Formats: sequence, C-alpha cells, structure tokens
Amino acid sequence: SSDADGASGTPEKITLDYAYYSPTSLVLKEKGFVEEVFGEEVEVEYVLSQGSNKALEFLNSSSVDFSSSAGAAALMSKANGAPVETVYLYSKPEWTALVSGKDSGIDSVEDLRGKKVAATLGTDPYIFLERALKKHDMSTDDIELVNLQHPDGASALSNGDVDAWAGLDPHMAREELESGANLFYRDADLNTYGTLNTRTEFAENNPDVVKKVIEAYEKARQFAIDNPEETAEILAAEAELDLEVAKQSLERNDFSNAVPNQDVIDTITAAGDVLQDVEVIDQEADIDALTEEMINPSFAEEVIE
Amino acid sequence: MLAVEKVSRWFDEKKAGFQHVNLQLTKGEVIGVLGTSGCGKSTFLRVLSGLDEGYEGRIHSKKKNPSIGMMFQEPRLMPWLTVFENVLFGDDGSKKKEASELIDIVGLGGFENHFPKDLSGGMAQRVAIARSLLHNPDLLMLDEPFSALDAFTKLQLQELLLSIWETKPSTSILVTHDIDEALYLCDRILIMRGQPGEVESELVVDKPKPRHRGDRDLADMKEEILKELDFTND
Amino acid sequence: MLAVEKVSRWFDEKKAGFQHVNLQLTKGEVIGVLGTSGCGKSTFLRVLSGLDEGYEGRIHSKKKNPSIGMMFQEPRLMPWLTVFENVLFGDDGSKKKEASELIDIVGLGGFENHFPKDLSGGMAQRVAIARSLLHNPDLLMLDEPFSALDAFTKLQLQELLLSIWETKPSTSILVTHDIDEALYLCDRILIMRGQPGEVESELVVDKPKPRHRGDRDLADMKEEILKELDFTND
Amino acid sequence: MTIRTNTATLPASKKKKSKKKSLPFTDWWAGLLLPVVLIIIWETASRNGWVASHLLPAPTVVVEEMVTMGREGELWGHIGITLYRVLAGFVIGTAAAAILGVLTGSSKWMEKLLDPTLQALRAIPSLAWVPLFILWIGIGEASKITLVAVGVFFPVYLNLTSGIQGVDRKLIEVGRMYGFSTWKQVRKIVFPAAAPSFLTGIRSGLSLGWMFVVAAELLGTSQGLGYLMVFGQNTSSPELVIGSILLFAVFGKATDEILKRIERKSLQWQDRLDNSV
Amino acid sequence: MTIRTNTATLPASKKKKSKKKSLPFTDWWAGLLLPVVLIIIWETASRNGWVASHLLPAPTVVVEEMVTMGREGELWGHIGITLYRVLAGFVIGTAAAAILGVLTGSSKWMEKLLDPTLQALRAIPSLAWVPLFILWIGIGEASKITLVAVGVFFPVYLNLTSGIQGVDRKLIEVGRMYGFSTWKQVRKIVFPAAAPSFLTGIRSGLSLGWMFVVAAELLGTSQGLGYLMVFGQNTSSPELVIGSILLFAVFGKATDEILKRIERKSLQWQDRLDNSV
Ligand SMILES: Nc1ncnc2c1ncn2[C@@H]1O[C@H](COP(=O)(O)OP(=O)(O)OP(=O)(O)O)[C@@H](O)[C@H]1O
Ligand SMILES: Nc1ncnc2c1ncn2[C@@H]1O[C@H](COP(=O)(O)OP(=O)(O)OP(=O)(O)O)[C@@H](O)[C@H]1O
Ligand SMILES: [Mg+2]
Ligand SMILES: [Mg+2]
Repeated sequence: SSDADGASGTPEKITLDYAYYSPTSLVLKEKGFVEEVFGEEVEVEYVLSQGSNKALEFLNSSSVDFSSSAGAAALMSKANGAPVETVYLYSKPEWTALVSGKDSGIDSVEDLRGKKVAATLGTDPYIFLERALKKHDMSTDDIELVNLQHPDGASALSNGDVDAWAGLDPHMAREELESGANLFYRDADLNTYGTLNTRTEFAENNPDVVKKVIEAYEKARQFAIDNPEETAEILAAEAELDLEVAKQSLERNDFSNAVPNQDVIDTITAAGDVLQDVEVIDQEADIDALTEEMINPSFAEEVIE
Repeated sequence: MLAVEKVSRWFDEKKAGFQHVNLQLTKGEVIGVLGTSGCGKSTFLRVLSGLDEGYEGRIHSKKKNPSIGMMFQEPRLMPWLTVFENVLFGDDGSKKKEASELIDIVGLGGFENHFPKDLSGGMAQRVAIARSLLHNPDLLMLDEPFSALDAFTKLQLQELLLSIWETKPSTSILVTHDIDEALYLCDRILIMRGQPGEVESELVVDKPKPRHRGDRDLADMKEEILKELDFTND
Repeated sequence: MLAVEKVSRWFDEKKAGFQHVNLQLTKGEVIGVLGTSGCGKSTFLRVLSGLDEGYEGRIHSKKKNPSIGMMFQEPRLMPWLTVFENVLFGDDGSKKKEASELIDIVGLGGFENHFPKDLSGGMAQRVAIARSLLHNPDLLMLDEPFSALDAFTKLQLQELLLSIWETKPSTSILVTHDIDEALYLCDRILIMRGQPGEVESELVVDKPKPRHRGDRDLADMKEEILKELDFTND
Repeated sequence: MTIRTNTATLPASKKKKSKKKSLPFTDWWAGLLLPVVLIIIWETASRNGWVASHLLPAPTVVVEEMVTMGREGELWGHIGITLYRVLAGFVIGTAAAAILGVLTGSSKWMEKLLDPTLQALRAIPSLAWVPLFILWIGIGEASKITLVAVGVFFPVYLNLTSGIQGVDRKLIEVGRMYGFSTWKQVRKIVFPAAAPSFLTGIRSGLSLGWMFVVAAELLGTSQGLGYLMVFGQNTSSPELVIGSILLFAVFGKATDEILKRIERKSLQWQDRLDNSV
Repeated sequence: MTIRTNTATLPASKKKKSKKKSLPFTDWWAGLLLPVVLIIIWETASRNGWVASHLLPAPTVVVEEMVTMGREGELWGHIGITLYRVLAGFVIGTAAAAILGVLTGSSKWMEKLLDPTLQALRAIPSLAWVPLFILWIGIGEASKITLVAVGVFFPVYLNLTSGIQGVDRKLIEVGRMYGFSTWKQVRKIVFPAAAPSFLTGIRSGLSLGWMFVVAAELLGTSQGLGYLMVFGQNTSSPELVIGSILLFAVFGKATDEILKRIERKSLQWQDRLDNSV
C-alpha cells in the first residue's frame, strides 16, 4: 500500500486487485500464490476491480499496488499524467466484442447509427468501440454512448435498455450463452492485452516486490495452462457463472506469453493513435514515447528467463 | 343559554386547576370572574370553550354548537400577519371595513401594516381585543383583556365594550383583576379562590348600564369583594 | 448615578418611539414611569439597558459598567427550564436557597418543577419577578411587573418590593399603569404621553416609606395625574 | 341543543385522555396496516408470476436468503463493518458541524469568514466527492468514514445555524441583561432554544450518513451491506439486493428511533399539541 | 465612568445601524478571504509540483479546460440536461412531500396510517434505490428523475412534519375558537407557522436533489455533468472531475441562493436578531 512508495525495503503489506476479466488473478487469489512467494513477512490484500477504469483509479490513488487492466486503458491513464508502469502480461485475450440483443436486428457497425450503446468509459471495450467506429468512418457522436460498468451494461442489454453493448468477458460469454446475444463485430487484433501495472515509484523502490509478484503470477499462469478445468471452476465460482460460460470465456484467453514485447507496444500504440484522433487523449501527447516509457519488460524478463 | 353543572378540571393530582363550578348563563348576560392568580380562571374559560376536554361534570347548551369568541390572556397574534390581517383573522374578507374601524377605535390607526414583533405590549393586546370583537359570537369570553393598558386607554375600551353590547348584546364572560372594571361592566360577578379554585361567592350587580363610576353602591360592593378576596381572612 | 440627556429613539420616520427625554437618577432612588400605551416606555427601558443602541443623545453613568437587572413586559421564561431553574437563570448556582425562598414568597411553592407551558399567566409573571429580584443590580428596571396579578397578590408583591429596597436599596425604574402603585412605591414619577412619547411632567412624591395607602396627599396627587393623562385635555 | 358530559369519577388522567382520543384501532396496527397489505400483494404477485421473479423476488424468498446468510454467519461481519462506518462518520461529522455551527452562530466575525466557504462547499453534491476521495485517500476505511462524515456534516450544520438564527430575540435579550459572555449566551440560551432544529438536523444527518455509507461501499469494498448489494447486483440476484436494502432500512430505522427517543425526552418543555396532558 | 453618546442628527436609520455594526472589512471580501487564500495555496502547490498533477491539477488548468469545453459548445448540453433533471425531480419531490406532509400533519388518522410506512421507507438510504430503479424502470430519464424526486422528498417531508408538530399550541387554539375546519386550520395557521421549517426542508431537499442527480448520472448516462465527471474519472483526467464538481457547486449555489432569497422575503415577520432594525 501507499506507505511503501517512499521507503525502500520490503513493505509490510501489499495490495493487489483481482478481476473477473483476469482469470489469472482469480487463480492467484484462490491458490494463495502470492502468500506462498512472500511467506509470513508481508500481509497481502485483494481488492475487486470491476473494470480497467476502476483498476487504474485504485492504482493511482495508491489503494492497490498492482492492478490488472487493458493495455490501452493503461496508456490512456498514463497520457493523462498518471505514473503507470506495465510490468507483466496476464493474458492475451480476445475479451471484447460488440454485442447486440438477440432480436435487435443489429448486425454490423453501421447499424449502430443513432442507437444506444453501452460501454464502460476508459476500458478496453470502450476503446474497441471507438476503433471499430473509426474503421467505419463513424464516431461516438453518431451513436448514443451510455456509460455503464461491465455487469450493468450486460443487464442493460438483456433488459433492452440499450441496443448494443461493447462487451467484456466473462459477462459477454454469459450473455452469449444465456440470452443468445449476438457478437456481431469481433476483431482479435483490436484487443490490447491484459497488462499488470504498478506505479513507477513503487517499482523503483521495491524491485524485489515486483519480481516476487511476477513470480506468483507465473505460478498462476502455469496453473491455468495446466488445469483449464479447475481454472474454469474457479472463475465460475468467483463470478457466480455457469461452468459453461466460464469455459467459453476462458477459451478466448491466450496465456502463452507473459513478457511485454514489441507486439504489445505496437498494438497499444495503434490504439493510442486512434484515441488521440477522437480526442480522448490530448493532441500534444507523444504516443510512442509514452508507450515506451510505460512498458517495462525488464522485471518479467528477469523472472521468466 | 349555557348550564354548567359541577364542572371540575384538575391538574397535578388535584393540586391545581378548579373544581365544582356551577353556573347558569342567560342570554345577553355579562358575567365577571374575579380571583386570585392561578385559581383556574383561564382553565375555566378553556373548558367552556371546548379547548380542554379533560374536565368532569356536565356542560349543557341550549343552542346546538353555539359560536364562541375568545380573547386569550396572551395576545396570541399570528407573527406572520400584519395588524390588519390579524384583526381580520378568521374572517372571509367581508368585514374589512369593520376591521379598519375597530383598529381606529382601539387607537392603532396607522399601525395596520406592522408585524406583531414591532408592537408594544399594550398595542398587541389591543389588536387581540379588536380581533375578538370583530365577530358577534353567541358567547364571548375575554381573559384579562385590559391588563397591559394604561388607565385611560382602559376606560375608553370599557366604553367600547359597553357600546358594542348595547347594539349587539352577546352573552359574555370577562375575567379580570380590576374590581372596578368588573363592577362597571358586569351583571353578575363570580369570585374564585383556592388551588384548585372554587367559586367562593356570587354577586349580582343590579344596576342599569351605563353605570356611574363613582356610584356609592358599587363602592360598597368593592369593599365587600376586597374582604372576600383578602388572604388574611383565611 | 445615571444621567440621561436629550435621548430619543424613533421608529417609522419619527412616528413612533420616544424623544427628548432628560433624567437624572440618584443612587437608591425609585422612579415610576406612567404613560399611555405605545408611548415608548418599554423602548425607553431598552435604551437605558443598552439593548437598543439606535438612540440619539447621551447616556452617562458614574460607575463603569453598572450591573443592570431587567424584568421585561412579557415573562420571557426559558421554555426548556423549570420554574426553579428559571429563577436561578443567570446565577452560577450559589443562590439556590434565596431562589427557593423567593419562589415561596411569590406564592409558587410547590410549582418549582413545572415547565412554563404549565403555568397560568400570573404565575409566569411571578416567576419573572422572582428571577429579576434574585440579584441586586445597581439599576433595576421593572416593566409592568404586576399587570397580570389580582389585586391582593399585587399588594403582597408591592410589600415585597418595599422590604427588598429597605434592606438592599437599588436604584430602580418601575413602569406601571397603576397610579396607586406608582404613588405607593416611587420617589419620583415621570408622566409620558404622545407618539412619539415625551415626558409631559415630573412629580416628586415626598413622603417617607412605608406610606399609607389611604393617604390624603397621595389621593390628591392621583387626581392630578389623572388629569394630566386624560385624553380629553388634548 | 348540545350536552357535553364527562362523568368519570376519577380525574381526567393522561391515560383516560389518550384512550378517549384514540381511534377505533390502536396505534401500532394502524401503522402496520399499509405495509402488511403491500407485502401481501407483493408476495401474491411474485408467487403467481405476475411480476418476473428476476425483477422482484417474493418477500419470503428474500427473508429466507437473509436468514440463511445469518445462520452461516457471514451476514454479521457485513453488518458490523457497516455500522462501524456509519457511527464513526456520524460522530465525526456531527462534532464538526456542532463546533462550526456554534462558532458561526455566535460570532458575526466567524460567520463572515467561514460561512460563505462552507455554503459553497455545501453546494457540491457530496457524492461528487467520491472520485476525489478515492483519488486522494484511496479506498480504505479512512476515505469511507470521511465520506460519511461529510454527508452528516451539512444537514447538521445547516439546521443548527438556521435554528440559531431563528432563536427568539426576546430570550437572547434576557441573557444580555445578565451580562452573559458570548459563550455563556450560546450555552444557556442559543443552544437550548436551537435544540429542536439541531435534533432535526442530527436526524437527517444520520439518514444521510446511511446513504453515504452506501455510496462509500458501492466502490471498492470487500465487506459491508453496500458490498452485499453490489454483489447481488453484479450476480443478478435481486433477492440479495432487496435483502440488503431491507437490512439498511432496519438498521437505519433502529438508529433513527434512538435519536427520536432522545428528541422526545429532551423536548418535553415544548408547548406542542402532543406534549399537553 | 461610562458615557454612551449617539449624536447623529438623522434618526437612527437602517443604514446607519448596519454601518455601526460592520467589521473593519466589508462583508463580501471577508467571505472571499478564505477561498482566495486556499486557491492561491492550491495553485502554488500544483505549479511547483508539491502535489502530483494527476492528483490535483492547478485551478488555472481546471478553468482552462472548462473554458475550452464551453467554447466548443459541448458543455452547455451537459449543463442543460442536468438542470432539467434536478428541476423536474425537485418539483415532483417537493409537491409529493408537501401533500403528504400536510395530510399526515393535519389528520391524526392519516398520520397513523401513513407515517410509519414513510418513516420506514425513509430509513432506506435513497442511494440503495439506484440498482432497483435501474432494474425496474431502466436507465432512461424516468428513472433518473424518480431518483432525484425520492432524494428531494424525504428532507422536505421530515422538516415539514416536524415543523407542523412544533407549531405553538396557543396559535392552533385561536383557530379552533373560530371553528376552523381542519383544512382551514392547516392553511391559515399550521402551514404559515411551519413555513420556516418547510423552507429549510426545501433547501436541504434541493441540495439532496443535486446529490441524487450525481448518483443518477454516475450510472448509465450519456449526458450531464455527472457523466462528465465519470468520464474524467475513468480516463484519469482529474481536471474534468474537479471542473464538473465546480460546475455542480456553482449551479447548486445559484439555485440555493434563489430559495434563500425567497426564504428571507417570506420570513420577515420572524422576531430574530437580524430582522430587527
Ligand atoms: N422594533 C420596532 N420597530 C418598529 N416600531 C417599534 C419597534 N419597537 C417598538 N416600536 C414602536 O414604538 C412605540 C413604543 O413602543 P413601546 O413598546 O416602547 O411602548 P410602551 O410605552 O411600552 O407601550 P405599552 O404600555 O403598550 O407596553 C410603539 O408605537 C411601537 O409600535
Ligand atoms: N397544562 C397544564 N398542566 C399542568 N397544570 C396546569 C396546566 N394548565 C394550567 N395548570 C395549572 O392550573 C392552575 C390554574 O391555571 P389558570 O391558568 O387557569 O389560572 P388563572 O386563574 O388563569 O391565573 P392567572 O390569573 O394567573 O392567569 C395553575 O396552578 C396552573 O399551574
Ligand atoms: Mg389566566
Ligand atoms: Mg411596554
């Protein structure tokens, strides 16, 4: 927690977030890998993030020391002056898509014109929506964007309060399976990785802690690769989902690479450029430089090598 | 007009209030009530007016639901209304002219638009008098109406009462501490004493009105009343 | 002790209040103020006491910050305090015994624990009297202290005042509507009239106290005052 | 012809009086009438499927869920932590409001200096603080309690100052006659006279405190009734949402009732209809 | 020896009086003192990097951002829709509270029937309604305005009924002497006498209304000052958050000022210190 920022040496307590969109974090929490790595010496606390926006908010306010967000969301925060540093990838998911109700008649991005679309500002689905619209020469001015947290967006879609939703797993998987929602626009390349972030200052002052956390995450990732069944069960139990839904959502996760590499930088930079175009990121910001500065693979490289 | 039979109202386990009051009111009569402080005069008026229902005994009225006018011991003006509106209070607006006249008669001409907070004690009392005199109720009750007034204003307003009763006689009960006033205005005087108070005696003032303030008989009666009230007699 | 020079307090563009009052108070003196309703008596007391600073003229006191006691025209009891606590109001608790005695003297023994809402008008006034008499201020001002009391209670309390002044003489100003009372208690009487009120005349009552209520000279003075106040003289 | 008779042989005591006044049905079940009718309608509607159970589960379902949770023990932790947050914030907020209210109420100088700023801050809907508090203090207990305290502060402050300003000038003058110091004036006249307003303020403050604890717990908590509600919402279990709402109501009501008792007790001197014999 | 002299040749008019009382500095800048000092400290702190700008941007940055948005026009839509929601909810909530308050305040029977239910509902922190309203009414305007109305309702109702219950029995008896019907009693005595409480209630109601519009706009909106705030929060732009908070404060203050003026005007009859000449 925050008192660790200034002093070097091992802090007494570290706080991590966990999120339904990051199955690794659920495994991590459930199996106690962090406690295992640190032993008795530090206290570990978990906080639920409902979306990348919350995760980054908690990180910036020193409420958590490590937070799970989408890469582009982290960049957006960084561009606004937040001291975010990306140290690890917890997955390469295809976790977001544009979803419409079963009988809504919306089958393409063009159909969204003038419709109510739910999304969570500052998260990957929102960025995905912006980019999808951009590709089709539209913008958020052409639709009615309704800001809802991911689970609220899901229920708004099923209630018919909104016509479409920029969805996120596992809620999206549930809508897909349970109410037959239609994932009418998918593009795996527009998903910007699941990144584990910390504060720059925290990383500088506690390099050992960062490494140990990455170590724990590695254990969790390995577990998820080795035990897909049990991972699905953990996800189902935590997020109160059907096992089927959990499996569906896990299938769209790729746990093979954990070190932030050039692909990540490219993907995030591309997202950043679009966000700059649509004025979510300040015009004067230097996206390339920001991304370079934000992504720090050194810790992960050290641990995994 | 109104018959009161053995009516009592007690407070504090019969240590305060009044008790065993019998009274027959004939139409047009003016009754004075004299008594020591705290002997239950105001409470008696509250019981008669129906405000206090915790009494015992029987109150019996000839007319169904007689209209009652009451001037309380405190002015009880509505603080949010001006003098004029206060006098008109309880009226539907048809008596504006009478209200203006009454205000003039009680000597408050020019103060129509003042709020109660800007009035002197005596002025507030006069507003309350004017308010209670605007209507002609079957039964008019006045609780120490002139207590805050100087001798001359008081005399003037006593005349006002007399003249009003002359044109529109209404049965009235007047609580007062001023024996001269009671003798000058009333047909009958009740004298109360004690705690709880009881009616000690009743005095009929059998003189035609308007009376003469220096009247010999009245002076004699005053002596009598003073004796009656004197504590040293206990 | 206190010198008042050409003091005026106007309201409503000089249409109300009082004006041009001159007065010299000597220590231990008792001044009576008689006057028509609304002529500015209460306002005068408020100005003297320092509550109303909107006056003009000069008020000059020999002693620095003389202590002032005031009994207002209304009882002004604290509704959240009992009778006993109200009498003790403004005291640090050292006068509990005196307070009990005073309550008995004003005839309220047994009502110590009542709240003001459960008192009769006269009883509330007597609580206010007791409260103002608990202390011995340099200057004691009483605004119609006995207006709500019956004749006998009134006489008793007048005697009480006399006895208090005998043992601990304090300079006092007494506003009253009762001419007899003023003549019985005061060394000097101011008569005010008009709106805004002015001091019409000043009367020295040069008789040793205790006086005789039936005194011839006092009766003559009363006649004089009545003439002075009579409106028909205007 | 009208006859009014009261012929009881005993003096008209309090008891008799209230009996005389009371309506055909006694107090407590008149108050229960409406809720009971509503609950019966609700239960019937849910049981018969007139409303979808994912919108409004039957009251029995809700109660069952709560009882189960209570028996399993996890409920008590949530209740405890929420109560703690409300009480801590309430005490802090009330104390701050009382101190500042008395300061600005008793000194013109203080009022001119502080009141405009406080009024301007009051104009900020206190919920709007949430993001800033999270940013500045984090999502720990401190920020939750601060939020509750801020919520409690303003109604108490507003009611207290308006009560103080409304104190009858006549009574204040009595104190001035005794040469009271400002502080004594405040203590002996202004505060008691403003007590009814203050108590009203405290009661609305408490109810705002409960609201703010919801706001605080909606965001980044792992415990508390508010968390339970969010959890129910996120897992589409309306019985949890409604259950926690009911628990909020129960505890909000209970704490309010305590204040109400205190109010009754300390305002017996008021000359109001329901205080008379 | 003490001498008090007032020797002005004109009567002690209002003007003269207030001049005499006023402090060395005049009213308006005493009130501005504190905020100005705070803003200067804040600006200096941000400029010199004593606080991180991602936590607290300098006031000039905030104002700049707002001015830019104002010039580009997008700000006005947000302000307009928020004002509309507050006003609609305020009117509905106040009307409902006034009607129910007068009903329960004037009829014992109604009070016994309705008040317990209302008090129980009041005990539910109104924010807790948010998830249910969204579930039942959806996320459209209706649910937002209902939420604001619910927020406004309770303080108005509570203050009104407590004002009504506190009305001096002495005055009510005057009305009974005139044989007033209950309704006339209410109209001519109870309501005017309870007016100060009612107005206090309306003012706290309005301020709660502003709070609830934030709550309503935090969830599922695409427009409004609250949306702006969430947008700032989610995109880590504290200048947007603080900017919208300031706008909330400005509009909250402006609407409150209107009510305050009305209050002053209609309560001139009160015998309070600041009403005397
Ligand atoms: N605050 C005020 N604003 C305006 N006028 C006032 C104010 N206070 C008193 N007055 C006016 O000043 C005049 C004198 O009032 P004051 O109370 O001094 O009379 P008073 O001599 O005590 O009369 P009373 O014997 O009836 O008590 C009255 O006409 C009253 O209307
Ligand atoms: N609500 C009440 N509760 C308890 N005692 C009461 C109540 N009202 C009046 N009393 C008591 O009843 C007695 C009579 O009061 P009441 O007001 O009738 O006296 P009064 O004759 O009008 O006296 P005054 O001449 O002083 O006005 C008093 O002792 C008073 O304390
Ligand atoms: Mg009486
Ligand atoms: Mg006077």
